[in-house]
Amino acid sequence: MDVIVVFLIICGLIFFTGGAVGILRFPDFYSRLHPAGKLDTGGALLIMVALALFNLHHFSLSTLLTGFKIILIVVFVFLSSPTAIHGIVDAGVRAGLGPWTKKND
Amino acid sequence: MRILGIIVVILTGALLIYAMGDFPSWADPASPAHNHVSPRYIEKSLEQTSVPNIVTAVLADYRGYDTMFETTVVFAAGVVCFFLLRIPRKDEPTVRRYRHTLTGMTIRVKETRQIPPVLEEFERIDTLWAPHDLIIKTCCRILVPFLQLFGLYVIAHGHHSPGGGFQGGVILGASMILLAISHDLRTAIGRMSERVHAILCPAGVFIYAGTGALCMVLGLNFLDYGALAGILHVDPVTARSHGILIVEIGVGLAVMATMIWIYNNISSKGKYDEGL
Amino acid sequence: MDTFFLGCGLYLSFLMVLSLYRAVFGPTVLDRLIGVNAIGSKTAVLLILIGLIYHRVDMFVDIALAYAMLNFIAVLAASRYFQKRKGLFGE
Amino acid sequence: MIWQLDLAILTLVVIAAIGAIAIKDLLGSAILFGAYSFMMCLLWAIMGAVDVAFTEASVGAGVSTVFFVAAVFRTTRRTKD
Amino acid sequence: MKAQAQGKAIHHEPARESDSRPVVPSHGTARSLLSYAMAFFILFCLWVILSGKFDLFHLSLGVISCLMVTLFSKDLLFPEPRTAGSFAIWIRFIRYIPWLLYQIFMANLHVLYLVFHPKMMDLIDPQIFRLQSSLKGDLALVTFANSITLTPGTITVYVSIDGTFTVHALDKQSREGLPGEMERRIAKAFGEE
Repeated sequence: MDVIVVFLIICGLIFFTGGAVGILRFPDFYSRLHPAGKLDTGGALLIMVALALFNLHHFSLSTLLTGFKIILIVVFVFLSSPTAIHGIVDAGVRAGLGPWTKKND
Repeated sequence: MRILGIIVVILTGALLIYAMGDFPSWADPASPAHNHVSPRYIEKSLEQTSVPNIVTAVLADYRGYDTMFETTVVFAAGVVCFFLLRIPRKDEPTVRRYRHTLTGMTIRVKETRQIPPVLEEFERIDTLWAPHDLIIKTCCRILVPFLQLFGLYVIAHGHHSPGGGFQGGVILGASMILLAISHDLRTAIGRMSERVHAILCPAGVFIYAGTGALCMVLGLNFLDYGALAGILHVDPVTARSHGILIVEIGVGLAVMATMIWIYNNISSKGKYDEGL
Repeated sequence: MDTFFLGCGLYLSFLMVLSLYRAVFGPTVLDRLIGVNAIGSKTAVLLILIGLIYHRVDMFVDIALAYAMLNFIAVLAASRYFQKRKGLFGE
Repeated sequence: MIWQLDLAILTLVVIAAIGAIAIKDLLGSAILFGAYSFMMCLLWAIMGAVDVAFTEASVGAGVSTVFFVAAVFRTTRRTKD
Repeated sequence: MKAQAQGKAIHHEPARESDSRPVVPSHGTARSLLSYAMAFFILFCLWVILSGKFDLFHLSLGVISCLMVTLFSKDLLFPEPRTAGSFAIWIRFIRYIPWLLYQIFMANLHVLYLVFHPKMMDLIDPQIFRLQSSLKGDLALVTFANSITLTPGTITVYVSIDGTFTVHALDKQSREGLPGEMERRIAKAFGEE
């Protein structure tokens, strides 16, 4: 059980690392949104699931409900994160920010 | 001038860090803060009020006056925003914009004396053009009821978990603000009009103060909820717990209404027509 | 296991520094917004980790839930600003 | 009290606060103030003051940033400094 | 070309647009009651998960809160009463989720590879392109848009009313994957085949 939890958490941390490094490395605003939108969501999913599993060690009704609450956080993150990313990218387009392409490099 | 400022800041910081050495260390049982009333709260609050969360018991019962005037301060903030910003005279903008919902085209209506009739296919949009954003509208529409339920949960469970009137009220207010941001301000005002939230705000303060006054009428001190035992038909300890819940509901109403009031006034410059 | 969680928390706060770099030095305001959004998603995880270290998850999970919802509102409001006022390079 | 995590978060609080002051653009400053508020919430949570952390999370992260952005939206964005 | 597509959309649109408009007063009382009950049921499940206390006092508080929220904002949850009753959509939507999770995992690996690649600048080729989707309902369109945002190197920039998606793609490989299987699966989940 612990092995699964540790494995999932380490995977999630790798995803988070990718998100943070990607935000620093990518050339323009639009491509920075890709790691921020995807890798952070995926990392949050993996770590939350792992913590919910770890929480079930002492199995009882209250820990089960707490696990459900953690899963609920994941659901809300999955609903709100793409929407926030979409809002930011739409704002960028409306504000007139040109995307970085290979040609004008 | 800048260098002088930096020197003053560094000197003050050094003084503060020097003074920090005299602090008692963290969680020191001998420090003054842990010696006067804290042990009494920790030992007695569960048997006197039957509230597991000591912070809530202290906030709403032992220090009831404090919280009541905090609520009054929040209420005052709302009233101040209202009096500073609200423009009661209705001056209609000369240009109105409508969107045809089937095709997404926008129409400008200029300088008309009479307001065009409300049509099914047209919806009014703000003068600063905002796109018809399907994703944001749909997601926020689904999220708002859950946010409201969560706010009510936080208010109702102030006894057992962190939270209470202030936090729950802010979350409830945030749900209406989310509606105003994702759709537009007119939708949110149509759901909860200015009159409603202007009444709810003093009503929350009134519930708080009225509960205290009721206790006084029933023969005990102001805000001594044990007096409610006769009305609620429970023993005094449970009555104190219920009294705390009633007070928290009052705080929640006042904070929610104030948040919506301030947001509407700031974002529409007091005109209540177009928001952020 | 607590030590492992503590290490995870420290690592997450290190990643927050990287995101904060983008938030402080970002060329445009929207880059700052991305940085703050990334910090917000890490904060919710970190709160639950702290809860597990203190063995009181049931308390901290409420805060994390409130966080996941409210962070979203702030980001949405800031992006709404740009949809209405188009000046991006206002600095 | 976990002093390692406490120290790390405290450093972040200082960085975010200095950044929020140093930026000339008022909108960016408001956004960074939101990040500062995240860090303060974490700091309260580490100290064990759960109620204060909840208040900071709900007021600081969500609503106050929205108020700042709305105020900037209705006034001007440049500082005269 | 685009105007033509829009015109085509307009011609066969009014029939479906008029019943998927946001707030339309419903006349079928039974449908409306069913959607109220459904909203109340979902909210009460959420309350039980959140609360975790099963004594009478807290449950009655929960009933009162859920009734308040249901009366205040039921039309936000189910703008058209029809969707509340169709359990088939719920079940098919739940069956869509595991596939989506798998896709998200693969997408994350792909972006991770790009992020840590030393010659990242040569690999990526960001472009904005459009695609025409045949999905109809609002919820289906939003689900498709959010799935696009969550999966390989693509972000939805804008969705127009007639189902034209503007998508920002990170590289060539992710551009080719769309619309493809995802749209088919979503159409199946929402019963729009």
